[in-house]
Amino acid sequence: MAELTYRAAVSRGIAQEMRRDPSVVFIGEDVAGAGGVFKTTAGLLEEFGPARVVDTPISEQAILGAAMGAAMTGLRPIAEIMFADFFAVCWDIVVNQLAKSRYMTDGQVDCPLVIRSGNGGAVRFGAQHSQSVENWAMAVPGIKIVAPSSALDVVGLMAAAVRDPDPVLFFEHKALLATKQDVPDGEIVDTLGTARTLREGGHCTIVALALMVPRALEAAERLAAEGIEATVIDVRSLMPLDTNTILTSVASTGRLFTVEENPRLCGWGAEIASIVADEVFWDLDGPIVRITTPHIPLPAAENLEDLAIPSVDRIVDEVRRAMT
Amino acid sequence: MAELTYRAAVSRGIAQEMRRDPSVVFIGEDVAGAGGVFKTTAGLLEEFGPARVVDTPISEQAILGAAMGAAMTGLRPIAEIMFADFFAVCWDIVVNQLAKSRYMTDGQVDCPLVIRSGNGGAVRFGAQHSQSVENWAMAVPGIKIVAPSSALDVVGLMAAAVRDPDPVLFFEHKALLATKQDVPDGEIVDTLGTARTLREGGHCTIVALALMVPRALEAAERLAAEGIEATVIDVRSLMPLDTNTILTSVASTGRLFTVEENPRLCGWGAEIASIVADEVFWDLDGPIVRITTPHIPLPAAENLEDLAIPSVDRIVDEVRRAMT
Amino acid sequence: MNAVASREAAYGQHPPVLPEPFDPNMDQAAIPEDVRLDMYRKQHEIRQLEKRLYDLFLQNLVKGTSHLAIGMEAIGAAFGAALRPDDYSFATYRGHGHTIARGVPPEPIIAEMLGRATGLLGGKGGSMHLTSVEHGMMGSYAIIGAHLCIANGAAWSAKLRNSGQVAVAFFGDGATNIGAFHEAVNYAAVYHLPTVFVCENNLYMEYTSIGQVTPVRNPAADRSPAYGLDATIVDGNDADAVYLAAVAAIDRARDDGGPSIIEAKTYRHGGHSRADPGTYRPDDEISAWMEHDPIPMYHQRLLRLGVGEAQLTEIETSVAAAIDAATEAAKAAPFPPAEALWTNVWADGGSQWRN
Amino acid sequence: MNAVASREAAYGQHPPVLPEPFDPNMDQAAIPEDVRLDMYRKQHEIRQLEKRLYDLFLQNLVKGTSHLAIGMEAIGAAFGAALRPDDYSFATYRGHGHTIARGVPPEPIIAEMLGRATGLLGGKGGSMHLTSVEHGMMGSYAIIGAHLCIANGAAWSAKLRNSGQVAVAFFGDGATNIGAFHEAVNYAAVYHLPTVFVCENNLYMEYTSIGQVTPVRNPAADRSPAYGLDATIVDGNDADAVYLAAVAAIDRARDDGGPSIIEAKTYRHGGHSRADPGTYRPDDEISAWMEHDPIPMYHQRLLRLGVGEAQLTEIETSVAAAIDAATEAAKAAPFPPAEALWTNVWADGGSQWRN
Ligand SMILES: Cc1ncc(C[n+]2csc(CCOP(=O)(O)OP(=O)(O)O)c2C)c(N)n1
Ligand SMILES: Cc1ncc(C[n+]2csc(CCOP(=O)(O)OP(=O)(O)O)c2C)c(N)n1
Ligand SMILES: [Mg+2]
Ligand SMILES: [Mg+2]
Repeated sequence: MAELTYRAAVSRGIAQEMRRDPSVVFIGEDVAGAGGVFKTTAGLLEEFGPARVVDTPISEQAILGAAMGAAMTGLRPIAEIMFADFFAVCWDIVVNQLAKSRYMTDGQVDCPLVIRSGNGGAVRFGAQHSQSVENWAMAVPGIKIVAPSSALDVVGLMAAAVRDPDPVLFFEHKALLATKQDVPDGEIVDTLGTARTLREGGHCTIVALALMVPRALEAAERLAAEGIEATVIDVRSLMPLDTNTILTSVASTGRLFTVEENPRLCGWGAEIASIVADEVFWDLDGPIVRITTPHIPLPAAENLEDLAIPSVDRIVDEVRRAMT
Repeated sequence: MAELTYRAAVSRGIAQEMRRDPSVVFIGEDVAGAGGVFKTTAGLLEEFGPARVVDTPISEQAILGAAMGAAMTGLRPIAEIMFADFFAVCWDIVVNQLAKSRYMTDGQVDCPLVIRSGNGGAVRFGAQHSQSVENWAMAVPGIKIVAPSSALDVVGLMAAAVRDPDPVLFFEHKALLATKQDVPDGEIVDTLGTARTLREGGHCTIVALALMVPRALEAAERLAAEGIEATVIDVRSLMPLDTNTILTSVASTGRLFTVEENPRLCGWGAEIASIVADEVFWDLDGPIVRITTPHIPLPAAENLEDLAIPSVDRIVDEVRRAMT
Repeated sequence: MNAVASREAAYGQHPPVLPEPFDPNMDQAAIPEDVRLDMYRKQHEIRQLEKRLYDLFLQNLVKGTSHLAIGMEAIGAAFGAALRPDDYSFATYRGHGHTIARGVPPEPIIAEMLGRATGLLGGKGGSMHLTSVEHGMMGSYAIIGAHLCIANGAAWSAKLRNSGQVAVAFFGDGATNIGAFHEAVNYAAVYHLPTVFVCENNLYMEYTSIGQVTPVRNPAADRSPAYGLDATIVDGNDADAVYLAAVAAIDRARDDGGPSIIEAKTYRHGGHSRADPGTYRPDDEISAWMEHDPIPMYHQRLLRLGVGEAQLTEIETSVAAAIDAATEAAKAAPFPPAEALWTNVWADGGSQWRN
Repeated sequence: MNAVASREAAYGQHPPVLPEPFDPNMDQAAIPEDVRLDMYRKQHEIRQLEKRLYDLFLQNLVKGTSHLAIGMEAIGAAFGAALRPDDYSFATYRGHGHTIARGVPPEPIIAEMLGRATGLLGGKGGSMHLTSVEHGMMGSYAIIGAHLCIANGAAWSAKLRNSGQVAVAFFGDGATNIGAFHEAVNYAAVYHLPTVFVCENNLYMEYTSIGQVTPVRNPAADRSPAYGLDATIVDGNDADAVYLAAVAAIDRARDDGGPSIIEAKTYRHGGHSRADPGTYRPDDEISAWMEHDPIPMYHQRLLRLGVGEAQLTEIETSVAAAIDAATEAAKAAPFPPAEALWTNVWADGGSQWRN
């Protein structure tokens, strides 16, 4: 048991899998010699050498294409897209190639790979380096998606992602990199497609992801002090989606709140809201409320960005308003 | 008044605007000499000449970049992305540049342009040439989105899109190109952000877009014969979204059905469902039901594709099942 | 290829590009007779298959779109003969020929075009995505550029696995203007990958002549200095010329000599796709290229080299018989069952996205 | 630039790249004294501004990231002097210098870095997106490649409007490996656009030496044949050399002579961004480039050309005073009001997405 940062958990998870399986290789921009611009991959080059840990040119399409072709032919690559915003320059490989090749070939093509990326805001990087794009991917059948909120989940879900036979997008939240957690020693392997209930409360269900998870938890504590007991669920995996955990909770609490960092429209919370409004409609005791970043690009100025992304205060206010 | 195909309506709408405003220019692959691979732009080169109607190399990023830079500096370009699936090779220009430049510069940058694209399936083109990607765009603040379902709307919304001072994505449905409609002579200018109620019925509200509109209408007629009277709304514009029309209707009928061609997750219908489940929750008399393509890539074989995309039969069945 | 300047008046930016005469020295090329006969057979297999697909389309049995390579058969045939069975091929939507050239039988190809359950892809992929991993045919890709990057991945994996395998990526002249082309060739050069980039320059990107939208005369070859690579330009309608270039590039790649670019000049006899009559092409350009047809030329060469007419006729007729049989079998096959809609999104065989 | 082979042993794939000596003939270049003094001032404006930004960052007043161009000032200064007021500049996230070089005053730049309401972008864009349309500074773009394509659009519009305007796009060595670079330069060549592509080759893409990930020695210049263009390579630390190349390329573009590529060799004194100490660079490479500093060199040249020390000191001190005043004003400015969050998503000034 040692205290681990979310940042260090990334390289621990990757190293765990690279030690286990020689077919795991890792490529990206400035990931080897420099250990990554977020220092999430420090030490991998030193341990696994330049054949398995590779610095690439600024060529995102070539990077993901190389990862895909290698995955089709016996390797299990991990590729880094430095900032999730950059998926826009290589989106074709993700949504048109990786996501569809198995189906189009009726199962002939395997793409066991992981694409890691620094996702999300609250770091004052401005509109082109702060987006939460997990819902871009959720709209496309054929790719799995995880977005861990803690160091422990980073290690375990990284292992699960690398071992999964399908392409997995692994979203690391930039604003969580410095957070710490006690993580057990030894091998850790988690399961994709499983949400985690972090807090039990009978009055309402709050569903959150990544950076929104600690904020939702803190909000729940404050709401409890006011007599509103919330269940808080960390979705963790958007594809596959653990609808059981969510539906069961909402069926018992009767109220659903989603806390989403993405700009509002077509966020993952919209999908969950629509599932709930269909499947447990008769259990609902009131409106479904989504707490999201407004539908605007993210501003750079600290005070403005803090107003944009759902804060603990805003979560508390919106839940209180809706529950009373 | 003359009968016009959806296909011919595209060039009519563009020509109407190019005659009115010399700053309107049009670029794309095989759009000039060949009149477009769908023949939607036939005759434009002949009327407006090679300076204003330009065939480009296969360089989608360069095409949209050129359109953006020209829009920033006094022109009103229309650019074609042949198949909407190809947005994935130039998505950066759309979501990170066009959508954000005005906000990031606090209003300094204007991008009055239109990007037209052949969207949707039911034409046996397979998974990489059949996607409905309007919801990819809906997830990104800063771009307007229209998807007409009729020849008349194509002309009027094209004019509105070209005259709009913001970037507009204009989705033309490939399976509607051959459909015909009587369209008045003379200038036609419609309004972005307005849905249209095509049928009034008191029992439920069916919201549809593009190819799903005629199918929803036919389904409504068949349901009427069974005693289920549906209001059918053509959303037409996803950004801005005419929530008034939708909320008012659902508040009175008490039931909402969305009919979406996109694979289910994070479709535009999910967003509408979440708005309805929040804002008119107390008016709902039953679950919100989304009728969508399953969350799979589209198969090429005719019989499989027909099973995938919502059909009139399926709409009738799902509404009947939910209403009785 | 010599642009006929005098025609500029008539054709503006778009003068006819006429083929060079076939190189007589190719008769003497040191290519074993069995290889030549194999390439002759493969060219016939490709052409007869594609002619059949066109007939089926006219009978409205082929839905959607399809892109034929009639006139371009020599390239696929030559690479089919030059590649090792475990090498990797990556093709575009114009990939029927490259698929059959790797040894895939015609029946599942025709069945796929007809949307049948027995199709190479169970009917789920269609004309633009022919793939047969067991034959090293790693896919046909319909969005321009991506597969060049993906081919690098197969080459990289072969290099790491020390398997000696090579990855070949076929693409068109028009594809050289897209960003992924630049990223892919550059990436292959940086890592010295065993990737062979083969440009099938048929002079047109869909309906637009390549010269109109490209600032260099040889869209692939003239880009090679940008990556520190040499390029080879060959007559893509002469199977022997393509074969020699293919063997050289494949051997180099196998010996860790890095990537190559080959630009093969060729021409499609028909339009870009089934929807296109190809009327934008000048008549004398079409007629000159029709005379520069790879198959009759190769037939003559084999006769010159002493192969008997009877043997060549036998090849031609046995291919015809095989295509006929394959067509009948494909037509008799059932359409995919409804359950097929739900299979093979994921490696577990299913399409479940929730519990 | 001469790669020092003997060092390969020590530095592996990453030998130090040392600067060529300044070209003594540049003293004789026919550049008016007022232009030279303007370039001297601009270089000081850029450096003193960026040093101030660095201090403010150390005081934790600048949030987020920032990319300084200290050591690279000559390029921005020379283009600032060579461009017509109505020409268009497109820069990267490393764009502070190019912004001030177009005449944007320092106060709104500093205020933007401090996230103030008086910032050039109202605090909404931040360090990586400096833009001042009224000064022809059409934006700083933080995702590599896009702005090269966008610059073509401004050039195309200028050409259609017969305005004689030129678009200049600045980018780094690392950017030459991305697809959008290929599409943009190719597109400009096809349409003969008045776009000037300026590669600021500072030898590194972030933390990786460009030689390690690029198959040609001159990442921009060696790509030019792929587009039928000639390229110019200049000492990017000699403002006069850059100025002469800039004027030549800009004049050509203005006279409908088409696009150009200029590769300017330079070096950043600091790391890639505020987070980076730049330790991956060999010491002798750093020290050699520190001695090849554009500003003292230019100071000496002006003295040789007879400009008085006093005049140069006056320029330096007046710039310092302006930066001080701007800093104080920026620090005193308010943070953006909450309402600013909701403005300027759309042309109507608002952010409404529904009725
Ligand atoms: C990214 C992308 N843009 C556009 C298209 C549409 N398209 C399909 S084939 C084609 C022409 C390709 O020309 P070329 O590369 O010469 O190949 P050919 O068809 O001649 O074999 C185009 C533009 C596409 N499939 N993908
Ligand atoms: C598409 C994309 N990929 C990666 C990055 C991350 N990134 C920012 S700057 C940089 C290095 C750029 O190097 P170069 O082009 O030489 O410019 P320099 O920073 O040296 O001025 C990288 C990789 C990015 N911003 N955009
Ligand atoms: Mg071609
Ligand atoms: Mg650099």
